[in-house]
Amino acid sequence: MIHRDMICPFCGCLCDDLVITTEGNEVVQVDNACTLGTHKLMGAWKNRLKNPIMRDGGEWRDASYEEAIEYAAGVLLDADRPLLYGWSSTQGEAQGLGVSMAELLGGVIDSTTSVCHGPSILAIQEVGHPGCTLGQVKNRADLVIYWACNPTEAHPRHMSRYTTYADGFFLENAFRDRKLIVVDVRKSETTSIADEFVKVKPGGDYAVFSALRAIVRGRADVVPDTVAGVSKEQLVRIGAMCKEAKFGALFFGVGLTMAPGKYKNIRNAIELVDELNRYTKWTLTPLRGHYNVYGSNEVFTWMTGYPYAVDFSRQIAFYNPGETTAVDILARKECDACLIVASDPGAHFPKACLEHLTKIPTVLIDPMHTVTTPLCRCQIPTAVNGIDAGGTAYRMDGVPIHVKKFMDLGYPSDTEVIGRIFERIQEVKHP
Amino acid sequence: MSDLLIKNAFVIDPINRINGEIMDIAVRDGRIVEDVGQGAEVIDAGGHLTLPGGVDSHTHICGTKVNFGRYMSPEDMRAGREARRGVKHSISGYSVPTTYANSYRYAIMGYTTLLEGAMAPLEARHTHEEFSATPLQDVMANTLFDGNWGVMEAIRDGDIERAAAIVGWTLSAVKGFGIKLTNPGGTEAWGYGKDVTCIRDKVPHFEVSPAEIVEGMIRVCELLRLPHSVHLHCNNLGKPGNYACTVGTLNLAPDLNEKRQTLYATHVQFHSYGGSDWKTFCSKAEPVAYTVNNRPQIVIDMGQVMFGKTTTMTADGPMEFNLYRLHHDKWSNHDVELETGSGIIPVLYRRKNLVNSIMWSIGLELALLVKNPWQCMLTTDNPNGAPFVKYPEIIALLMSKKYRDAEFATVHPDTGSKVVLPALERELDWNEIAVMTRAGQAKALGITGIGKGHLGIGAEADIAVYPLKVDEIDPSTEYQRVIDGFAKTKWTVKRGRPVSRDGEILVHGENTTIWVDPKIRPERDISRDPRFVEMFNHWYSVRMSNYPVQDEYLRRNLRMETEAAI
Amino acid sequence: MRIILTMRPRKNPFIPIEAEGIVPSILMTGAEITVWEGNRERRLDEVFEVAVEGEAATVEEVEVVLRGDTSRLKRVGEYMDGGRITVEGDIGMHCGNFMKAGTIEVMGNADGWFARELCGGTVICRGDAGHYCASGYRGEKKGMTGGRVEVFGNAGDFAAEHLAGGEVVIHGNCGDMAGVEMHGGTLSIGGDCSRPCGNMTGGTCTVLGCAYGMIPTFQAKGETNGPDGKNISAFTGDIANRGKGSLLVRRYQYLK
Amino acid sequence: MTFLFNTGRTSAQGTGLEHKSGPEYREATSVCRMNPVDLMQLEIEAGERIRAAGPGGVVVLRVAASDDIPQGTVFVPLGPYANAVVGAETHGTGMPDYKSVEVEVEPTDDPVPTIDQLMEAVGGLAYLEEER
Repeated sequence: MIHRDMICPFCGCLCDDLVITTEGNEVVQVDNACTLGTHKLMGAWKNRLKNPIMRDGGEWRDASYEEAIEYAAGVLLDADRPLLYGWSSTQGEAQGLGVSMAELLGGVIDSTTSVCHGPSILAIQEVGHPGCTLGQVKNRADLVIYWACNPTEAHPRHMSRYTTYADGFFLENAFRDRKLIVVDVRKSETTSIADEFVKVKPGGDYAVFSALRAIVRGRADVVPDTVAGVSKEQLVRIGAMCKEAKFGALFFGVGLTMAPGKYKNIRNAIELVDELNRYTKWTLTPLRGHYNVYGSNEVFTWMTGYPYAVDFSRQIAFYNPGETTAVDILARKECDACLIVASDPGAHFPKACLEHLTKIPTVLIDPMHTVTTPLCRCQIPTAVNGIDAGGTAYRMDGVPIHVKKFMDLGYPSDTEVIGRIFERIQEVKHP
Repeated sequence: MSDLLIKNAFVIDPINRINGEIMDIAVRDGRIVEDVGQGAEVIDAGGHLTLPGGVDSHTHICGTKVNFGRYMSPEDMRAGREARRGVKHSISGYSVPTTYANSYRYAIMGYTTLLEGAMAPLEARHTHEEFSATPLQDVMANTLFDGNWGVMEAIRDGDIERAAAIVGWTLSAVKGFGIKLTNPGGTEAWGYGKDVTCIRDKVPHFEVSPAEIVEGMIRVCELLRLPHSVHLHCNNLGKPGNYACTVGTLNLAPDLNEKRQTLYATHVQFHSYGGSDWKTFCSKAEPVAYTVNNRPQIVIDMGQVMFGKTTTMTADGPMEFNLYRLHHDKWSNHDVELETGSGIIPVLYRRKNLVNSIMWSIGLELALLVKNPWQCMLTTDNPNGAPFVKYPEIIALLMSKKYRDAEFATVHPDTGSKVVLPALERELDWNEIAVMTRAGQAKALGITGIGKGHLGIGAEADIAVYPLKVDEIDPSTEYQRVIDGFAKTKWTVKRGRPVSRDGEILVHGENTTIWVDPKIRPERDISRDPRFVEMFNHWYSVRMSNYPVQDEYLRRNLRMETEAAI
Repeated sequence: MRIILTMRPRKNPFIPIEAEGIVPSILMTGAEITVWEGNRERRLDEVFEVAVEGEAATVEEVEVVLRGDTSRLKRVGEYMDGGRITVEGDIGMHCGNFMKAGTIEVMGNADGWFARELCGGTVICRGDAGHYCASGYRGEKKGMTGGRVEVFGNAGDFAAEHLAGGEVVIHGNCGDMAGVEMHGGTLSIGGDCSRPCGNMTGGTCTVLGCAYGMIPTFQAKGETNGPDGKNISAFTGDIANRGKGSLLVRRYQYLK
Repeated sequence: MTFLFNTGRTSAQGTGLEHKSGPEYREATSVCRMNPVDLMQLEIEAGERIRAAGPGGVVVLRVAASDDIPQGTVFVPLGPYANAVVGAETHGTGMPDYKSVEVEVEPTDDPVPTIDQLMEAVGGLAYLEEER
């Protein structure tokens, strides 16, 4: 069977033009997707955990869904401070259930945002976000900046769908008329195609943004001859390019959010874009990683008021990243049970956090055997959203897209499994 | 569903010309009926003021922009926090509260139907997701067409039927309710950081003027026979001297529809400014109200400003950037490709500030100067002028000259020379308030026929009982009692079920989403038009097949099919 | 009146306890207060041994003493309006937040958000303070607006972020981004720090050690006399933000 | 020798994400890219192994040479190996120092551990599908 206009459940680009060919329960061909998306779609029907598994002392054993769900509910109900983490690679419907469950339990709910673009959100909360949908960039931008990111490797179709290689309504020859500036601490595949490559010393992004802001507002006089490895001459040239553009678009990645200063780097980037808007049109967009991490922020926000890291211990939403974020809670040993949904902290969290995960009852809801599997006491496999499950996802620019199911392998969706755990919890909390 | 009988209700129901009669209201299966049997649940209204459930014909409660207002404002969430209890979820927020907070607070004030004022079609799915999390009100979304490429091209080419085909298809596809134009043409110009200054400017590249967009869309609206008229946020919002542009725009609207207005102009307070800069800024509510009084085809809403903190949010991107340059506080902007824009900034309206004091006066002046209450609705453009929880204070201000004078004494001392408010003696009565907060709003939206805004037989049993004894209160002196009374119902009944009592939320409900589905001849189906499909798939960043909102996003919904004339 | 609260041993000593009721003016009334251990609400005496000595007519005569492992005890002294709190060991996050009057003295270390959004009174830490000492809250434009914070050890990152008024004295070193976004008040750092005062628009920050990674958009204003009488380099900025703050540093290094 | 340790996404790491128990993911995430000059100074060659010690702990990695990596820095893709070195300090932001951490690097003959070994070292229990 051929399925057209399918949605890729890999990165925040959320490409929606895939053509997927299936034969029975097998994906035989994927067209239009990048290597990352193709790999996920071609392989996802393999490598699935066959059934729930549980640990008995030093042994793994198979379990029924019934038993695993019962166990998960029990662990969460017993906890004084349960942590519900993950939520980026699942559908919005499951995320909403997760929030309601955290609220009823008096737990903390956090998404992978906190180790991805959480700092971007902290910055937006200080100064706002001059943004736009990606089609706006595609049709108008004559200057694109990629700052501390590597779309060629992490968002491979970003440039062909939305920037450098995309057609633009207002650009006669989009490829020729669009300039590209890349800023990074190292050379990468993306830097090699740039009109201008700015090599910044590690940890120097903040200083470079400050210098550009001063230059754009006509105060180049205060800027020293070099700033974090970048010559003043180059900075002045770039400042001029930015002001001359008719529509500029700044994209940035975790190279800014993870570097020293964290959210202050992003704040400075936003304030540079604000400054540029006094002269011409500029927008800024974080390159979000997981295909639906932005959805978790949206759902959390309308339900709790906060995009991530929400603590319901006292039945009132409280938010303070650095205190209510997963890495801090785990490293400080502040939770006594953990439910992980659709994410892999085993692969992405510092070691100290993993040590605590193994010491408390940890339940993992994930279709695959992942790095986190050895750390938990129970894993419940579910269907993969965009393959054998469907639901809502939000693209990196906030556009909501319905992710479609195109085959059935007999697994329950995240929404169903979490719904069943939630039902058990409601039976106890709302008898 | 069980039967309900509300006894001893002091009913004001303007649509059915009932102005203060003690009656019993019988409810069966969510509708008002002649009579119910013995087994019905009984609510004794005890002679208290009983109105049809409140209708807000212009508010911002759900969708991309509203949620971004929350997302960027953790400081706003520090106010209005309440713990989870029983069926009630925990809530947070003051000017940009969570969906549950909006829903509970509206319910406690007796509101049962809400119109989200601005939904970008591309992001409609988001609005519908939040509608599902707004449990206690029926909801609908005005759909933004101010910078729609296909529409602007069709209007430029003089092909109104094509414009209607695009609008009709879009409304059906995104499950929208009516046509919203926000700074028509200006949002497209903002794509390159520009704006239009008034209705005769040409939109860059598209070579069409705001006036042509407004006039064209009025004809589109009537061709599609939509229940609601074109809903317009005029160009030039918030700028000194903009009243001339507003009056010019209002004069564009012909009288085409006998059932309702042909043009609904929203938050007109923000568009009734005189002067040529902030120093000479003054009220021009009089010429605007004069225009409305002479043109029965116009309905406006106030967009009242109340003092305090709030968050401004609108699809009018360029206006928000101007505000940012004034306040230098945080600023968010979100342009939506081929369709519209939006912006958000937090503001603080201060009594000590002359401009803010004049704005406060203008909204009240409009409501008092427009003679026919069916032509002026009570709103704050929530949360732009103030959060909707300020409505009871606005009601009291309109009912009491004494209260207005007391408040006027606290605003900037120079305000008197810039406004006419102190000279206005009019005090609105209970019936007029009922018109401006439900009956008139339902009529303007064209939803009285589906049982909104009145309490006649067959109407939806959306009923608000306020702890107010009309015979025992003199609103012109006892304004605090009016405020308290409208702030919290004794009972709010939604679709025949009590949902709140004395400020307590009783149930976790499920709303109905009301949307419009114009029936267009198949040969005019724009989704089969090669030029349109080509334009769509080439310049949008989503495929056309992934654009329509799937039925599963509307749990409970009411489809209003219209017989389009194309 | 002396109220001595001694933390009882706990089954899980890592679960944080929120105790915004531990404020002299509340405790002096003898009101029954509760604290939250994770999602469980507990009576004060379930968590602490409570001993009361003497009486007090006004809040100024009240001293609350905290003993035992109070390193995970949060929000102590929130909205405090007078009297004194002495913490004999370490204290958890948000100690003294929104405090208006009185004195808090921590003999050990203080965790993050120490004296957050302080309005008045004196908050002292004899050991080290964590990140966001004397800072603001997420999204809020103004941080601390008044009062005095004194840390004898070091402070972490983002010290005095959004400072709008009052006085912050760190005798030791500060981490990264001290005084970032500050628009009023004074910040004095006895030792070194990195990247001080980015985006500053007002107020005065003095660094008696070395400012590493100096923000490149401050305008040099020559030498002046430091608070210790020795010469110090004066800067104004942050020019990137149209700022007019005053930054005085003994030594500085740019990230070239 | 002290190096600045940097992590990031790569497409090899990305494609491995969906099958992390497979060998491709292990290969993709246990490689440490360094400037050739630094390799010479450490007296090792590409394909050999180093021990990297950072605030979070110690891990053995396989070395690859890359001119794109500035001298004095090393690059390890995001994943369990990088995270054995990264500390859990977030500076009150929720985000650990995945970029710009200082590490001590020295040559070693020790083998690169498997991911299961890394997880068992923190108290986990490997799940071996083939045994089942």
